[in-house]
Amino acid sequence: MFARCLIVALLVVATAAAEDVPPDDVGRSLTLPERTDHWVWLDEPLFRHAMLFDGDSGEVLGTVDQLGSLTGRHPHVSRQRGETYVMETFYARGHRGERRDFITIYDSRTLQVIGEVEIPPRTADVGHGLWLGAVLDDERFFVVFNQEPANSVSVVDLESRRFVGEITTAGCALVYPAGPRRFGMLCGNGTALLVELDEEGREKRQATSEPFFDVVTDPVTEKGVRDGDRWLFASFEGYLHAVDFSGDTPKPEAPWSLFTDAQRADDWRVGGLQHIALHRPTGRLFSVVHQGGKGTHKDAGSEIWVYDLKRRERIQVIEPPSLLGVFLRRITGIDPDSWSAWLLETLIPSPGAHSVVVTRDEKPLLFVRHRETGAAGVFDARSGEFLRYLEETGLGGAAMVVP
Amino acid sequence: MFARCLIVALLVVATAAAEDVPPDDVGRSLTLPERTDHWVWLDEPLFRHAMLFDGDSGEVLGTVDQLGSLTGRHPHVSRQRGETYVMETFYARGHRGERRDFITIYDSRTLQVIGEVEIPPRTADVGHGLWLGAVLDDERFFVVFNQEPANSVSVVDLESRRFVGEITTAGCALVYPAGPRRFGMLCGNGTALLVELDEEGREKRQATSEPFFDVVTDPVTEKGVRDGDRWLFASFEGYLHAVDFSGDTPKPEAPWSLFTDAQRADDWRVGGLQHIALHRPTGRLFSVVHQGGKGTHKDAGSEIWVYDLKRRERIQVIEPPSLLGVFLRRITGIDPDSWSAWLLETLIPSPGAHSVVVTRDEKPLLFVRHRETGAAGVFDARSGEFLRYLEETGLGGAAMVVP
Amino acid sequence: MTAIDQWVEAAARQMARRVGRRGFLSRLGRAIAGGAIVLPLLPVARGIASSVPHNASGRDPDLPGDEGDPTKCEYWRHCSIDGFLCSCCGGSQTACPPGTEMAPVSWIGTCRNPADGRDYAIWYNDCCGRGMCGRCFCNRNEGDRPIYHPYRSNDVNWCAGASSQIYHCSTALIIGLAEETQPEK
Amino acid sequence: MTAIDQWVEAAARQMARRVGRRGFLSRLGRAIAGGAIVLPLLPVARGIASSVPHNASGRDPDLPGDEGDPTKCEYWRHCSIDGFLCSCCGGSQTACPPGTEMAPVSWIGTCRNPADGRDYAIWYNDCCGRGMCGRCFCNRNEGDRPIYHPYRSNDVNWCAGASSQIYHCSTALIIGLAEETQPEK
Repeated sequence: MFARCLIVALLVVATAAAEDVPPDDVGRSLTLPERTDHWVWLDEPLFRHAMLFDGDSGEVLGTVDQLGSLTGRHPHVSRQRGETYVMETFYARGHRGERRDFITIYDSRTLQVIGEVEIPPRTADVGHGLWLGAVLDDERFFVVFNQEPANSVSVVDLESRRFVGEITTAGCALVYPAGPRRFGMLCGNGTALLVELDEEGREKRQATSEPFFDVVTDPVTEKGVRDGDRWLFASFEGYLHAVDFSGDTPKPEAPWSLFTDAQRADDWRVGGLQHIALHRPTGRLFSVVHQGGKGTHKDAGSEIWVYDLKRRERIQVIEPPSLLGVFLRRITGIDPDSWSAWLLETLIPSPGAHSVVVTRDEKPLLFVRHRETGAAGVFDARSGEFLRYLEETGLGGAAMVVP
Repeated sequence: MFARCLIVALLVVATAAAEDVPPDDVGRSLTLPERTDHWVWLDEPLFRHAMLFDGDSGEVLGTVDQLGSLTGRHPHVSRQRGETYVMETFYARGHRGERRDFITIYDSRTLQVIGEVEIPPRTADVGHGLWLGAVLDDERFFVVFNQEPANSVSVVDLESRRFVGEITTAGCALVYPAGPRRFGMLCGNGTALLVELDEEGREKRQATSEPFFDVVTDPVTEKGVRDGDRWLFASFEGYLHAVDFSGDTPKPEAPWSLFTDAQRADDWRVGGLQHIALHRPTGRLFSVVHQGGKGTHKDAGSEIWVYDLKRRERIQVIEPPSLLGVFLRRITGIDPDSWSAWLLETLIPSPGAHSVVVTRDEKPLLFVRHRETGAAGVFDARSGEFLRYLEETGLGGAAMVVP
Repeated sequence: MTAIDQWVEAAARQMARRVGRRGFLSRLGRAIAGGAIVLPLLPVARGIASSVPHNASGRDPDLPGDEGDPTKCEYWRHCSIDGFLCSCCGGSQTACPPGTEMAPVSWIGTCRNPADGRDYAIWYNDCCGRGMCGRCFCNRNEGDRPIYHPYRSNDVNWCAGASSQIYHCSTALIIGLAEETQPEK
Repeated sequence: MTAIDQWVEAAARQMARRVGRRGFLSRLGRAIAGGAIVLPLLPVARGIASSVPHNASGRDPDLPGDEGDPTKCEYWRHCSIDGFLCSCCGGSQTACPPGTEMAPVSWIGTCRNPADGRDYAIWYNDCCGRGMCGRCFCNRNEGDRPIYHPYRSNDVNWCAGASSQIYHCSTALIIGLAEETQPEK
């Protein structure tokens, strides 16, 4: 019977002469190229994975899976360890049976799974996927926000690859890294919480700030951006708060308005999903804005306003491209140069964008993304010039991470 | 602290007076209504489930999950037992780790999982999802086609809910039920295989037909339809074969041409996915056809030709509606009555349809479906009149099952 | 104590009976020890759900006046919903689709009923244990707050407490009249 | 025996060495006992894969002439492919994306290379162990046959033999010159 295999081969394959294309090697898998500053991970909740794009070429470099939650829990990266982490939830029978949660550890270069750490099966599952987990500053500990619905934080030691313990965090949510052994949280009473760990990753102390916002009348969104020891949070009504986590207790700073009175009268409003981004070297804040009433704080933005943080003023306006057009063009398979493609992109009104992230380097790229389609585009973050689309990003998703 | 719960309630809820809308009961789940003849299950490989639609109202009645395979393995139904079966594959870590396969058993009325039977982890995974499993005629045994890549068939006793055993099936694939203890298969040498089981579900005998088609020059597609003891298969070149499985060995009948010489000269060709359907009471065969060359046997059809099986002639032509238009309208959220919707449906050329199924009753419905979008429409199968779309069928999928 | 307080307390007691004193107290204890905001507990125990006959339209015939269409995002009860409408998934605005389980906790909205002009408190209970329904996606955020204010946050997967935390679709149940008016209307 | 026969035999021997005599023979034995058509076995053992540096373009610089763009469905090697092109997923037309594993069995096509006008036998090896890539879906069926003729069937999930049978994307490897011409061209 094994001879039959040879016969199969005989039927279709003749001897290869020297001048022909040589047979390919089989069984090869690529590794990632050298990391550049222009990479970005894009979550895709329907395909249940995150894809790594090169912002310069627009090409995909690789994928990690992410199963078991409502929407993506995006990858987290330790550059020092050369590892990438994904929080995952598995059920014994797909969507049923016993639940188990893990931190899955990937080699950042090969994207092979090289380890896992089991954690309590209460990892928070939140639509926006942001700040549900974090690698702390010296990349020794990984913290996971739990919501069951009682809140707590699980700590994982990345060096020994083991679960250290769980810290109860009174009415506070999310994890904002603020040092090698400290992270911040936002609380339901309008305060910020600082949690400090000891060298073993166990709770050392907690400290609560003065209340600095009103949860009902003008809450800050959870989509904060880090500025060194400080975290910046925008409020629903467009005030930028900062909290300094470097001291013994979190220190809120006086907020300032992202809108002039005239802009506010015109109903300009912050909002979207990952709706603010910070480029620290130039002190520029990117903010997704739209015109709308209260309750529209998750709507897509029609514009991206760029602020000089020092001068506290708007210095630029960027208009997102029509991300729906490129999405429809790809899923319908219409030729990009065709008359139909042009009509499609022209006819369908631009849906705006929900998310922005910016790379950390001196020639930064700005990535923008639309939640319902997952479509994304790339801008030169300095000039505001539109560079390219990231094509076929999937069918949905808004979160982006610069690794 | 429990008092806080009451305070929360106090903040938002006042006493309900008699004339107000009364509080709703909580924790209720519906059961399915009485089965009608116009139900259809639609596979959705991206959402990894199958949805039950009512063809008369166009409404969704329920969902069963289906995880772990390339594309849907659609539900199978035992009316007698009131049970619905789904072949599932689970990995210990989502897409990694140990693989285990099961037949998941649902109560057909509540769609609750009421049991499972573990089977060898080699269930075939095939893009089209058709005839990979079957309930045999008296609904005692369920058979599963395995491909690892060696072919075999697993037998499950639905009465005792246990795995009976595995039958090796020499170079033959798929399972076509043909009696309480018998099923057919198609083989790589152009023959059909009959497998008979004993009362315990163990292999009793196998019998092979004479070769009746050429696998290379004009193979029959796997998308057969059952006509009592016979199965009908269309060949790539448009000849309708029948195999009678009621005797000791499968008996192929002489094929007849679905196309006239003129039609064949005009490149008319059968094809799609679930591309033929049979309404037994009227002896009508529905066949998805298009114009195209060799190698286009999975392309969408531009028309559905209706044949009178007795007279062996075409009696009607049905044109599928533009399934891409309705798909795009729903995913873009455009108002169906708007100018944009009209333009969209008009501008985008109709992509045709890949699949057809017909209900078994005296007032049959014909369901048509487009593979890349999953979009579906409903016709009166007698008059050929288009009745409605099945809206939001998902984002892909072609297989349909009338339970 | 108002009627609703008594109802909430009775609900908690009923739930305690169903899941057994130990299970209930340990869950409650965890919530209290965690210092979290304790969420309203519905009288639904883990894995126990009543099955009711299917009502094809998804409409509640007992409701007075013209409530509108519960399969539409614009339907009044959906003012703070985020997810797939169970009315489009084989359930209704008040009941889960066949085979799914209503979670015992939820977030709360306040929406104005156009039929009687009154504001009602709405519980958006998720139906769980089967993958995303995928139909009638609806996201309205009137009154929605960030997840540190969880019982007002529609971004949370509210399948906590169900036997599986896999999200399928969302319902919109009336708790009673609201004292506050619909926010951000 | 032709050179390719020797190569296939050598490949089988090499594989046997890698997975150990017992494992290999048991797999081969199962295939033979099953009476199935034995599929060409590539010299890749379960879970063993070589990692090679990334070649960003996905193009093979050693190929003569203008081969075209392997990220396009129209690319010549894709004449019988059905799936997501690995060239669009972080791999290339001959190598799997990072972290995925090439399955040791595959289906076969025969495609004409426009660069030299010759017909080549192509192995469409699937890359496995991660969910669907979702990019550059391509379905061409020139020479495709139903699944009872498996080594010519692109509808089969060809992740059999890999450590996980979850399908990610498809490659298109040259085996050598084909004796038959590209069918159904």
